[in-house]
Amino acid sequence: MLPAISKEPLLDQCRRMLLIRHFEERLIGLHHEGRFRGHYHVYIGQEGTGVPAISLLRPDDLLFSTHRNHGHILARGGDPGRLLAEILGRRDGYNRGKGGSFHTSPRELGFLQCSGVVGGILPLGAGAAYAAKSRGAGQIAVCLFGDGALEEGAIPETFNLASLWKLPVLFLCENNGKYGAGNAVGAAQSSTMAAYPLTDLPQAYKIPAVQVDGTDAGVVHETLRENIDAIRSGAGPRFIETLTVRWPGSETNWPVVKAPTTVELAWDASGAPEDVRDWYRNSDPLLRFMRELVENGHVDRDELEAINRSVTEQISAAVDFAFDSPYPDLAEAETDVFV
Amino acid sequence: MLPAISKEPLLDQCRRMLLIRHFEERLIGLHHEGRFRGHYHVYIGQEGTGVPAISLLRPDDLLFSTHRNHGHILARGGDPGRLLAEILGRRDGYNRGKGGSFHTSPRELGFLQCSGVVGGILPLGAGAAYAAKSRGAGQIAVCLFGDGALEEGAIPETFNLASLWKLPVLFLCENNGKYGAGNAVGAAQSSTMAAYPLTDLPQAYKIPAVQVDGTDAGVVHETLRENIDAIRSGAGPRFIETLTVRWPGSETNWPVVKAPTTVELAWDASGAPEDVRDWYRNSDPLLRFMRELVENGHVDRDELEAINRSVTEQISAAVDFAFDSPYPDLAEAETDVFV
Amino acid sequence: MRNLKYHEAKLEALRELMEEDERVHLIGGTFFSLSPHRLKFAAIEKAWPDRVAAPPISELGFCGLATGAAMAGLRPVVDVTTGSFLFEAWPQVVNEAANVLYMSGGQVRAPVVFHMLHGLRGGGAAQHSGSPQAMLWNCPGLEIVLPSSPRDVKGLLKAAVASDNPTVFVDHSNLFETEGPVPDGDRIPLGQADVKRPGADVTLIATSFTVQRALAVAEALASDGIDVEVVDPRTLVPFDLDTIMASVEKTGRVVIADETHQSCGVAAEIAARIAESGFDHLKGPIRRVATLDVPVPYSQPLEEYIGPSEERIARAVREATR
Amino acid sequence: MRNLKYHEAKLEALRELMEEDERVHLIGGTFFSLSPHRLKFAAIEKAWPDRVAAPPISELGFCGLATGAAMAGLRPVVDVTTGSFLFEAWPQVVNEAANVLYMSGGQVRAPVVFHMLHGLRGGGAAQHSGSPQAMLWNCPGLEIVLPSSPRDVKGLLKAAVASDNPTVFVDHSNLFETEGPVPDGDRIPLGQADVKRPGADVTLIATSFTVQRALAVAEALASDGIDVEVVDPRTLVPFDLDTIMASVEKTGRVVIADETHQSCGVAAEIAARIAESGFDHLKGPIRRVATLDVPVPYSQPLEEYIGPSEERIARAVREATR
Ligand SMILES: Cc1ncc(C[n+]2csc(CCOP(=O)(O)OP(=O)(O)O)c2C)c(N)n1
Ligand SMILES: Cc1ncc(C[n+]2csc(CCOP(=O)(O)OP(=O)(O)O)c2C)c(N)n1
Ligand SMILES: [Mg+2]
Ligand SMILES: [Mg+2]
Repeated sequence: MLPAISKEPLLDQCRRMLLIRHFEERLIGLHHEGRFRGHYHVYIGQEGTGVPAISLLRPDDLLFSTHRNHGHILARGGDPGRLLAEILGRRDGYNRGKGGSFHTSPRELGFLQCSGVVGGILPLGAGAAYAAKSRGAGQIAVCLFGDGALEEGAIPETFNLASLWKLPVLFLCENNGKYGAGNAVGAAQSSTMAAYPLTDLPQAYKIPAVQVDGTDAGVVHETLRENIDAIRSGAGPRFIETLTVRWPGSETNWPVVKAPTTVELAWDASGAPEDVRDWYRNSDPLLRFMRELVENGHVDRDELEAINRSVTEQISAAVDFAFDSPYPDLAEAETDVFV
Repeated sequence: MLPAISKEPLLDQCRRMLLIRHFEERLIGLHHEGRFRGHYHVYIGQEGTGVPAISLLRPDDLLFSTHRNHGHILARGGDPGRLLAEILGRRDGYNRGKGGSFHTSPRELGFLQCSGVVGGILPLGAGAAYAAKSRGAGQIAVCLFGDGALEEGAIPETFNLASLWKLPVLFLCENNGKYGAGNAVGAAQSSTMAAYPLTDLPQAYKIPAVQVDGTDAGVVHETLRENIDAIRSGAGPRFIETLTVRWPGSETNWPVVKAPTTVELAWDASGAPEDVRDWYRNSDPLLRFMRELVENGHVDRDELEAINRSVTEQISAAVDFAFDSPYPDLAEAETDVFV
Repeated sequence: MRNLKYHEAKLEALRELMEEDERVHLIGGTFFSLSPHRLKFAAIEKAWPDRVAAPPISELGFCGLATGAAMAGLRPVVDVTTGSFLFEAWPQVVNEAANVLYMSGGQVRAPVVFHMLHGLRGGGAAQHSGSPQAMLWNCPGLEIVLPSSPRDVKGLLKAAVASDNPTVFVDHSNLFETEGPVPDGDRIPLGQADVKRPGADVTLIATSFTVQRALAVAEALASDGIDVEVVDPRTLVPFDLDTIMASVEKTGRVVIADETHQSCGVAAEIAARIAESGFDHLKGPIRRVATLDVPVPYSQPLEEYIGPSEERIARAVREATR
Repeated sequence: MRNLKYHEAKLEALRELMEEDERVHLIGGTFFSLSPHRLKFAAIEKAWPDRVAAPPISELGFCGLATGAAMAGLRPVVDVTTGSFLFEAWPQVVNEAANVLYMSGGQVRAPVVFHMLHGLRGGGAAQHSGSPQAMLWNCPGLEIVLPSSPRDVKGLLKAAVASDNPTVFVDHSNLFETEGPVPDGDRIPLGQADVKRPGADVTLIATSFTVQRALAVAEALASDGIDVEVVDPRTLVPFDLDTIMASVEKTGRVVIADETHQSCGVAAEIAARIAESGFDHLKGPIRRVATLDVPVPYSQPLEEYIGPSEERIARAVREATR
């Protein structure tokens, strides 16, 4: 279903999902062309979580993300040019080239840390919530992380602290391992986690926890709206797990685009290679969102094409911007160690 | 109730409980006399867990304990003289004086590590169980630890590993915080743990977990017998929590004996100071054990007095032995860093 | 100027910090370890119940929490009790707090203070005697503070909290009863070494509790005609090499006494810096008096043997001036 | 003697270890990082499915598990991927594994090997480029091994597993394509430095991947008439000071090139030891070429700038011989 909001914000969400998708597909292309080095992770297939979830936040809310942060930054209104510049290690990147893909973290959008250490942000997010609570202005902290993070001991420690101190923090777990390789359906979400469903773990700490379909932006939106309201009003932490099927392009360590996203693809996936067709038909939150927009009469396919075109143009401009940005001066290597 | 075993082993258990009790009471006295330095923790009030539990182990089982380890060592048949010598930092201590109270760890009794780091032994115990499993001879590993350990992230990580890999490890949690200061009855066992009952945490990881009354040696014995059998036969890890009321003498950082233990005390606690009388009447596992031995006709009070006397004599000899032991040579400071 | 005991000066600093800045929160409260002075801390808990939190035994979680709170605008002082337990929080300290300013390209600050008591304390054995400051000096992004007198503990604690950087405050319980003058004033800027005793013959650099031992050795050797200058860096990061080099240029002889283990310890780094910048001034090898490279033994004579005792310091100073 | 690539020699060592001793278990399997060679490791997993375990993302838990398994009689080799992630396991490594033999008075051994890839690897940034060996050298009780050639990686890995002590095996992915002779033979005893290139003018001590850079610099400077002796300690603990001092006595000039951060880094300790034992042989200050004291930047030119580059090493050698 679609989020229960009016047409303009719906189209805005669609636009952001497309922006994320095209950004990542382009990024993969640039990497294959050898135009940047370093490891990176893409958000494709999880747009149905990040976009509706982040749309519900206030400007003063505080965000923490992981190595899989590009989508969160763009969902929050980040500039794809500055994001890409950071991934390229350029001076105009959000972190002036010092952070790179994993750590791009625009403070002006409320991001305090994107950590490449699995689980690293959860204690930090609880701390930001501690600060928010001490100010008492309804501000909340949000931790966006993957299912794997629950395997780190920092997480149960954080659940305990957040629960005991009723901290205003949203734990948003993006479980991209549904039907993951080697896992029986209904068995462990991750082959290396005995606590399943994952919601059992926060619940053991008396943190209300819900599992939802992460390909259904409407359900994500509705669930998060309720829970964010609760957190803001002082009810303490909440844990939401959104389940998505891992995008087949990211099954190896180095992503590959097997079927470039088009508006067309939402209605006809026959052009996609057979082994990935099912994913685009049944598990892609963006294509589903576009179909629902049309089915519900908000737009027709031509209008979607127009949005899509403007997004791809925006990406092209971003790519030019990023590559035009120079590397930082060498002197930059020795600044920012201390204030 | 009493453990469902015959008279001789019952009396042996009684003897070991008395040995622990008198050892600790004497130790406290020695500390008050300024005869040794360093911090230490006593096991008084938990004898109803350690003695029956450890009686069920095989000689080749592997044990891990914490800062509160004296009782476990004596329950396993440790020599009180060598234990005390270690606490005094003497050459004849189990660890040649290098470990001290927290770390006394007799390898010959199967102890591999007593760690002063809260939670530190759980990963180690799972590892010993991993080794035991690879040998496949029914050997198990046992971790003896306090309720506070569950607050450390190492513990959930270990639960996950032990559960996924079906390791033959017994997690024996001695919760000495029942009715602890500041905790409402039925609320969190520890004021700093949101997951309660504590068994909720291992259960989230699909580890069968049971909570029992730690002042009732019979229940402890029965529960552990079943669970140890299960672990040995390959059923994977088990978690048992034994609940005891913290001995009032150890409420401060430096323990105080307010009512020295006698056989008499089991039947008449009126001689104990008023503020601690209730503990000796209702929460002392040793006094209860002695009463049940008499009630069940295994012994009369005179026989208990005789056992008690022989234990106190044993302690006196141990004290002499320990104080006669010299400090290690200074050259010892530089050995055992590497094999 | 008032004379205060070290524990009094420390308590005063904590109280003033709470009074002066409501962004200061205390997470954990064993600033006075098991000493009787811990009871005095209760008054602070009572006066500011909303700003003193008693966390679970989750050093990793609550050090990270304090760091996140700092990133979001507070000035938390978090207590991990013993230096050995900072290891529990290592990922949050060295991977998150130390890196955030740099990684973010200067966007995000984490003005958190990590407090602990380090070192040989009498029976702490291998797992309660940790001195993590040498390891931390190898991790850029953390300020490291080592007070050694009543004046320093007050002035440096206030400066550590005022600093916009993450700071590790490494205290020593053997100092608690030390008495000394404490000005009414204020912060001691981080990065200023202190000549604790002027002297002409040899530069004895010492840190933390070892400063007190160094001073005792200096007094004792004075009667033998050896005039020892005792220099206390007070902070390792930032490090005041100038004050130290001024002393080395004068004396040409250096002994460094410090309680971290010898290999890659604090004394190693100070020695390497002096040998780099002051090679031509040196009249002989730099001598290190560090904790021997063995885990800390429990037994009293062994523990005393491995530490930077007055005897070992005196021997090194005599050798250096021979 | 056969010529092998580094990754081939490493794989061969792993295979032989599995074949020769059934107490060897592998916990974790990213011995070859993200490199294509990781696929070859699959054959080992297939051959010994019961002795290769894929743990959850729980470095603290599984490093402790490996340590406990070692205490109970196995010889586990546990992989934590990146040096930065060893920090997650810090309490088990420095508080448990390092202390158990000593604390137990010699009763309990923990022959575990902790494996990781350290250092500047091209885009690893602040949280994936850790080099924990300097911090670990400050923790007595751990052996530390740093291979730099195909022969060394094979011989030292086999020796690390054979050792009865806990050993940290710190590898570098930039070495994988290095080619060199590998004898059929066996272990290289821990504690033997290796003169990787003899020379008369200056002693250039280097570790891990930096050895390869040092050799390149030595070749380049040879044409300028500077005859550089490159010495690789190969293990920090145990440390072979004799071989190094023999070189220093010959040359009188020392440069130390190493990828740990400068302060309290590996170069600091080596410098301090040489300055202590060899002061009279030194003709000038010991020069350190270490990673600058800043978190590791992502951007390529900045990352190259802060590391011990050939350019920086060459400059230091020239200065030392001037
Ligand atoms: C502490 C730590 N250990 C290991 C890694 C290596 N690593 C990077 S991503 C990843 C998987 C994380 O899974 P999940 O949290 O589900 O995130 P996803 O990549 O699926 O979004 C791992 C193990 C790491 N970055 N940090
Ligand atoms: C990692 C760590 N943090 C803090 C401490 C200090 N400490 C010693 S005992 C203890 C309480 C432990 O409680 P519990 O596990 O219930 O054991 P009990 O003493 O009640 O038997 C604490 C916090 C420690 N030893 N280790
Ligand atoms: Mg995932
Ligand atoms: Mg307890």
